[in-house]
Amino acid sequence: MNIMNFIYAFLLLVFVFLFQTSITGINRKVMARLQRRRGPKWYQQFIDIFKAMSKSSTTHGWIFDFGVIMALGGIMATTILIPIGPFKAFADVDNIFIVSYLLAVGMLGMAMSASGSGNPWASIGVSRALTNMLAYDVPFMVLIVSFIYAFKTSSLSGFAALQQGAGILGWNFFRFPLGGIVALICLQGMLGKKPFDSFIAPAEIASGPMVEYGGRHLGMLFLLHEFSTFIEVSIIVHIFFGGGATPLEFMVKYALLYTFMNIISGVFPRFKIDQAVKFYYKVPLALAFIQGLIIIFTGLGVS
Amino acid sequence: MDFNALILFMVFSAVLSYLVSKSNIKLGAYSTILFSLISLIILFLGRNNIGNEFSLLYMNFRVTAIGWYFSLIMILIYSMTAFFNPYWMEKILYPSSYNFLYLFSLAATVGLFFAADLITLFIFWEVVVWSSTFIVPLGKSRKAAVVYFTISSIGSMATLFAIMFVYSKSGTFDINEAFKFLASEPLTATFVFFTFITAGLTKIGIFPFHIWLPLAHGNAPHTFSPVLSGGLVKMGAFIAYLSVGILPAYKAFSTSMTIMGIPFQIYLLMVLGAISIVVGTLMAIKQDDVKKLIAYSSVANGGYILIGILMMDQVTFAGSLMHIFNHAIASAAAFLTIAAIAHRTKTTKISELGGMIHKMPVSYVVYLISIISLAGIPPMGGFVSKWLIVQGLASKGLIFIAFAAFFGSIGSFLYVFRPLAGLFLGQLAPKYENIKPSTLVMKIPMVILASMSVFFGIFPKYLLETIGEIQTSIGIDPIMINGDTITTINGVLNTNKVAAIFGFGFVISLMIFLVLPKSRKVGLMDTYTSAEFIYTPELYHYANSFYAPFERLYKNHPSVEKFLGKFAVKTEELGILVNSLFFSHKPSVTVLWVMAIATLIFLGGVDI
Amino acid sequence: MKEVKLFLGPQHPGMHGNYSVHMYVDGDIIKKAYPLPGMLHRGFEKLMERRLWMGNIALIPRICVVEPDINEMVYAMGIEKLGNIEVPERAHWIRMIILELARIAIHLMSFGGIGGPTGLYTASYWSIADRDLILDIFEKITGARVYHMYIVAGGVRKDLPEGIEEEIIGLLDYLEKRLPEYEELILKNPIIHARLKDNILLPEEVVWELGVTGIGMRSAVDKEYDIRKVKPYARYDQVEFDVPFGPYSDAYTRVSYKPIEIRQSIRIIRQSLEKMPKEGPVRVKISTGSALRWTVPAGMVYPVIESARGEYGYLMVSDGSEMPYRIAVRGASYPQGLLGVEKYLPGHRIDDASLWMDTMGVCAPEIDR
Amino acid sequence: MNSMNSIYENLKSKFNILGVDYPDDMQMAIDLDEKDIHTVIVYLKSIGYTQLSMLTCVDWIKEGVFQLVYIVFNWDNGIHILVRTKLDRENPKFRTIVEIYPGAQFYERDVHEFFGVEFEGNEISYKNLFLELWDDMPPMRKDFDPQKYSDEKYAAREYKSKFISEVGGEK
Amino acid sequence: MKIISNNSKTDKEDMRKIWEKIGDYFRANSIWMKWYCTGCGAIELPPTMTSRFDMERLGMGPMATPRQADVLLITGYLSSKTLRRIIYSYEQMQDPKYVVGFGSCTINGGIYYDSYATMKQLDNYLPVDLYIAGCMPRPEAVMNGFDTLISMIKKGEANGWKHYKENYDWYSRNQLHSLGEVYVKDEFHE
Repeated sequence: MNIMNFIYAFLLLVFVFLFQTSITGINRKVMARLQRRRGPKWYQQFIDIFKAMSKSSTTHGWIFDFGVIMALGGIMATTILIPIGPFKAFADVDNIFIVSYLLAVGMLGMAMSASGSGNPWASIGVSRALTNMLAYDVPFMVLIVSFIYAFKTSSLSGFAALQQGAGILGWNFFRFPLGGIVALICLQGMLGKKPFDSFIAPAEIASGPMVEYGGRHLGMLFLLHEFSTFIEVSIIVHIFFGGGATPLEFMVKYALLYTFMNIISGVFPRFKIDQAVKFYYKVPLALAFIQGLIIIFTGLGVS
Repeated sequence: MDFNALILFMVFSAVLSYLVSKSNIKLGAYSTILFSLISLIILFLGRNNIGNEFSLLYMNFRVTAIGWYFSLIMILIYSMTAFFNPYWMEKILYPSSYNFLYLFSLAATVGLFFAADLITLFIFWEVVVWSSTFIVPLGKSRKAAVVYFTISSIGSMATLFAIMFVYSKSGTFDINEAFKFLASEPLTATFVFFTFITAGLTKIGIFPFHIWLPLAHGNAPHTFSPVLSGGLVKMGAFIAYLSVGILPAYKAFSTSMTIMGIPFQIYLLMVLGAISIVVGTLMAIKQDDVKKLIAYSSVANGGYILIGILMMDQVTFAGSLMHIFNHAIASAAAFLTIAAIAHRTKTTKISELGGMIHKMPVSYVVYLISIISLAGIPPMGGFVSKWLIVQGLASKGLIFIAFAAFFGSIGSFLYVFRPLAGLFLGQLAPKYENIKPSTLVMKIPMVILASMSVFFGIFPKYLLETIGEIQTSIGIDPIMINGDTITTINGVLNTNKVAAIFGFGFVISLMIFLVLPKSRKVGLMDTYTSAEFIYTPELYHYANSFYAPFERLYKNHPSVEKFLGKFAVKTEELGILVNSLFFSHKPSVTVLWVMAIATLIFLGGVDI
Repeated sequence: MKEVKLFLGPQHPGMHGNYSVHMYVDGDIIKKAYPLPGMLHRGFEKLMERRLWMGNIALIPRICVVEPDINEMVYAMGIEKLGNIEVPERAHWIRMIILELARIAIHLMSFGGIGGPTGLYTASYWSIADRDLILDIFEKITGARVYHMYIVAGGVRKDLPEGIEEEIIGLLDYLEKRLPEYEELILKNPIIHARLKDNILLPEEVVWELGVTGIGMRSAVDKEYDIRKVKPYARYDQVEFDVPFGPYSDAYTRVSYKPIEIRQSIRIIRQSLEKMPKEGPVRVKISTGSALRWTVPAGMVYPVIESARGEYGYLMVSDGSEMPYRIAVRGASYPQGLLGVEKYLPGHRIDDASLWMDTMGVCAPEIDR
Repeated sequence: MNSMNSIYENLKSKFNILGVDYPDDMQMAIDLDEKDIHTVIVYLKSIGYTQLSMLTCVDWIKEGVFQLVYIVFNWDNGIHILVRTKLDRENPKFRTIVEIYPGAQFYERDVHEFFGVEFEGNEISYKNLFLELWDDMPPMRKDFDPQKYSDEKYAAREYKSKFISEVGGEK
Repeated sequence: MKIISNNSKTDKEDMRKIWEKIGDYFRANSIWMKWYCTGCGAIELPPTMTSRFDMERLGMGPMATPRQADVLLITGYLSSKTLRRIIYSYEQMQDPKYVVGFGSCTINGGIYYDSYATMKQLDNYLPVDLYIAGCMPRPEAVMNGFDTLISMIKKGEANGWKHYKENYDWYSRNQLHSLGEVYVKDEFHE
């Protein structure tokens, strides 16, 4: 750990911002085509973020500000942990548990700031977001535990390295199809895309936690959203789609997976939050247990 | 200094504090702070005593590394909580007895951890149970004390039975010697194992013995709840350690059926631990009273601790021991902040409060840090211990236990956030507009505990090295720690690096925030109201039934409390029946009895 | 601090239109609800008394924004009844075509509009774009997209333009092709099932208690209670069509009736295009009074037609002068929008509040007037 | 028309009907004394007129009366009956029909707000619903002048005299 | 009586600092409108937003709350009850914010010139940057209006929010005259 690491980390953040925001912009275009319209410019997302940042804003006390800073800080820190193909800013920190728990800092910060605004819609949104987290994280983690048991590693780059060299069929997604399905369903929940986006449902709770944000706070939350999307999709790409031997390979896989998830979300309405919990604890959890037991007792697909 | 003197000092300080309190209540309360702090210093400096044996009256003591570790946690919690005592003296019915029992139970716990024979262990155990039983009803409810005592006695009796049974077989009370014979007798070992550990299970609050925790923690005086949750519960962990570490459980059960390499007897208890995590989490999520909420969270965390201790391996055991420490300080800090708030607002109900952050910012920060630690989020101490436990479970492939661990871990975000949103954040009710922040004396322990949470999250080596020594002393591989890098089979964790990265991210984020245009401060009620007008902050504060949709999913769950409630009613009825049959003054009942006995004699043809 | 007061509207994405509901919420269950209408109140009934019978034609479509044509129809019917005016045969059929096209438009909008409260935005995007094709037809016939002022007392303003029949038929063919796609997207979607089925019930007693009409009523009472069937106006007695009805009214049935009604409307339009006289007058001049300041004989009448949300009528009173003496509007969603919200929204979850307003068919402007 | 005649005969045999009118094929309007309203409406509801389509009021300022119009509807035969009665304009008071048709609650509130007719027994109708901070007489009364009210309260745009020529010329 | 002219070009154009120009570029190309259908003109917004006219091409989209929104669309007639709520939520919006009046009703009261419940002139109460004429304006007109708004913002001419701040007394006097009370107690009807 020296100064170069931090410089790399900073460059990584800049790169991720540019990359992910472009992908989001392109996906807005894809979504528009699905809805039979032209859609915005591909760089619209950049304009939106910078516009929000250029406006004035209001604050509801120090926790409202601090929460946003903590959220963005936590998410940026988590982004630094993620390897892009073979490139890592820091060695030995891409442990899946560190990533997923550090991600929670961001969530908590945002939740705190949202509740700190004193708006009940925001609190309802936060309560839904946390419930949603309880729903999607548990099946995913059960799956991850069985993977760690099988592969004796818990780092993202470790998982990716084990899948490389065997072609597409070497990817965990194809070696463990049940697990792959669980992972994609959970990814949809992590990304907060439909049908699991009840925590920002505009028609129900007026965009939930975002209710009171404007100006720089909103801009930072948009940044946060880009980074957290990057983290979540990257986790799945590393664990299930073989990461990338080169950064380019990783980026291509990433873009395809994200676009795929986005298209899925275009044709679904949203679950109510308790329906989402029920769904996750019925289908993906059961599948995750089945996959886990298969891995642990039969070792099918491991070697 | 010799620990012989330490125990004597602690007992005498209890008496002294009683006498001081008799003359001046406030002074007596301050004396508890002084005495417990002195004990803490003596214990901390007397680390070189480890390995010493000594006896006092007829009781034998042995200073072990693990005993020292547990004692340190216990005295730390007691001394920190003692800072709150002066503010509760007028609210407690018998303040001088409270001060006496407070220090006396502390002395007894230290004695318990250093006990060299089973009788000493049991005596001190009973002393703690009795003294704490007398403290609990000084709060709100006598029922709580009854339930607490009943459950504790179930545990004590089972343990006493185990002790006597072991003595009858081996002929010695010495902890290290008494259990040795069990290694070759798996069946007896199973029996002893289950009876002996019962006391531990009741004390940690493992399902189905968890019902006393919310009652006792929720109703005990606000100053004693931190001790109950942070301190006394950990005695159970010590018993659990004795049951697997000293009682050669793994050796004895080596021939029995195993599940993923764990003997089924131990696995069974781990499942109980897992159930405690799930039940504790679910129940904590729906509590409206913050103290009960933290009490249920203690149930859940007790599950983690039990699972880790039962594993008796390199990683999980270390994680569990560390979690005992982290949970103790975090839970105590959380309870202390609640006590500080209750001191001003006279309530601990989330739905009656709100917006406290604007009045008590220090309490808020302390609470925030402690719940982040409880939830296991970096860079706090709780993260390291949970990481170790989860890594250990993953390396063994125990997915069902791991499921519970993750459920509890993510569920804890839910329940720790509930007081945060409902009590500290949100709208400030006009009736709390004029309350004052907590006093300086109250802030001292809260800040100390919170900074310890942060410190051991970033530099866990100071704790893990001690834990490594404990592991070496009981004959398992010590946790691998090099600098601040913790290495397990499946991964490495460098907390320094994580903290540095977190700090780096935070700084960048802060810089972005500062560069952007300034914000304008507006009031809390100047908020989005769908463009309608509202002027009542109480009506615009979402705190009641915070997780209503989720709570509804398990509203009709089967409950141990309900079952036991029914059981209690039946027992009472039986008691009335027995009473009327045996202790009646009516002649007819007596005649009935005489006839019944006579009939039995005739039928049986027994010679009397 | 047991209950929280939340506002659904007026500035809330879940509320269509400028309307507000004050909700007292415990957890996520609505305990009490009070409607707050009047944000769109313009005093129509007063304004109509101050305009000429002729001038009111410009005013009345604006009473209900989403479905303006029914207003013109009711107003025209009222004058025709008071003045005993015989409408030319062709005008009757043209009116039916216009009314049914408007019905398709609003049903399309609200059928796709279910995407708003549930989050299926693709449906809304599609359906509103398809609705625009109908507005194009309207524009060709009447010259305006939304407020047509086409159906006037004594007939319709002018005849259909050349070649519009083919365009209408082309549009109907296109819609028939699109409808299965919508059904695939909306009605067969498992998550729509999860959210709408057995939710937001409307039992028969409630229908009678509130006076709910339209789809809500028909889906609950299991009878063909449609004004077009019960007391046919225009030439509805000469076309064949079915009205969906059933005994169990939940949100899903009410939504699923909309494509059925669209199909029936398409059927009516096709028959109308076939059966209508190919030429002939479309308007009779009103002879009472002077040219633009014509008068209507004194009397009181309640003309009523079936709108997309149910019985829609005016109580029209004339004292024989050149201005109406009193016109009172019965908005079709008046019962469910006010008393329904107050009595039957409580007990639902805040997740469903927006859906409630949507599937019950609450339309703010016709309540506020 | 025959069916309506028979309904009229039926009603006439039971109640004191002051007048009758047939504005449309399937419509009948009957005038009643105000004390008969409730019994007639109850009777009509019992014979199938289960829906209250509307309740409204007409201000006959020259006669000095308010005319209440209850419109009930029978879905099975498609007949609307307009039940009408007249109240004194100076002191307009009437009894509620909420017990008979619960749906009348907001119609009565509406009539109270716009005409000032009070309905005893329907307490909620005394609160304003549509108008906020209303400070004049009930606006639907004939002697209320909205133009005057509007001019006083809401300033109108003042156009420059040469406005028309400028529209084309600007830009 | 003041009307904010759309063409009041001043020397400020040249004095705008470079970052204000950059900021105006971003603001012009990403205008979020507040999701508030105040009147009947709102019926032409769905077609404008959705597939046929696709407002998102211009970077515009609906936003749920006033804090997030940039532009307030007054879509048609304005009853006094709505006006109170509009003023309240306009003041919650973040600077720079723009107001667009739709239809003749906002310009001079339109067809409701003699109604006892509706306003006649919106710019007495709020600073209007742009009017779109018509009853109601067609989607094409709306899009064209937005295009004008965008170029106005780019040139730094849409300064209604500054005008509102500077002449707050004048606006609030008008508001009070017409409304009596802007912030009503809401319990009156329950």
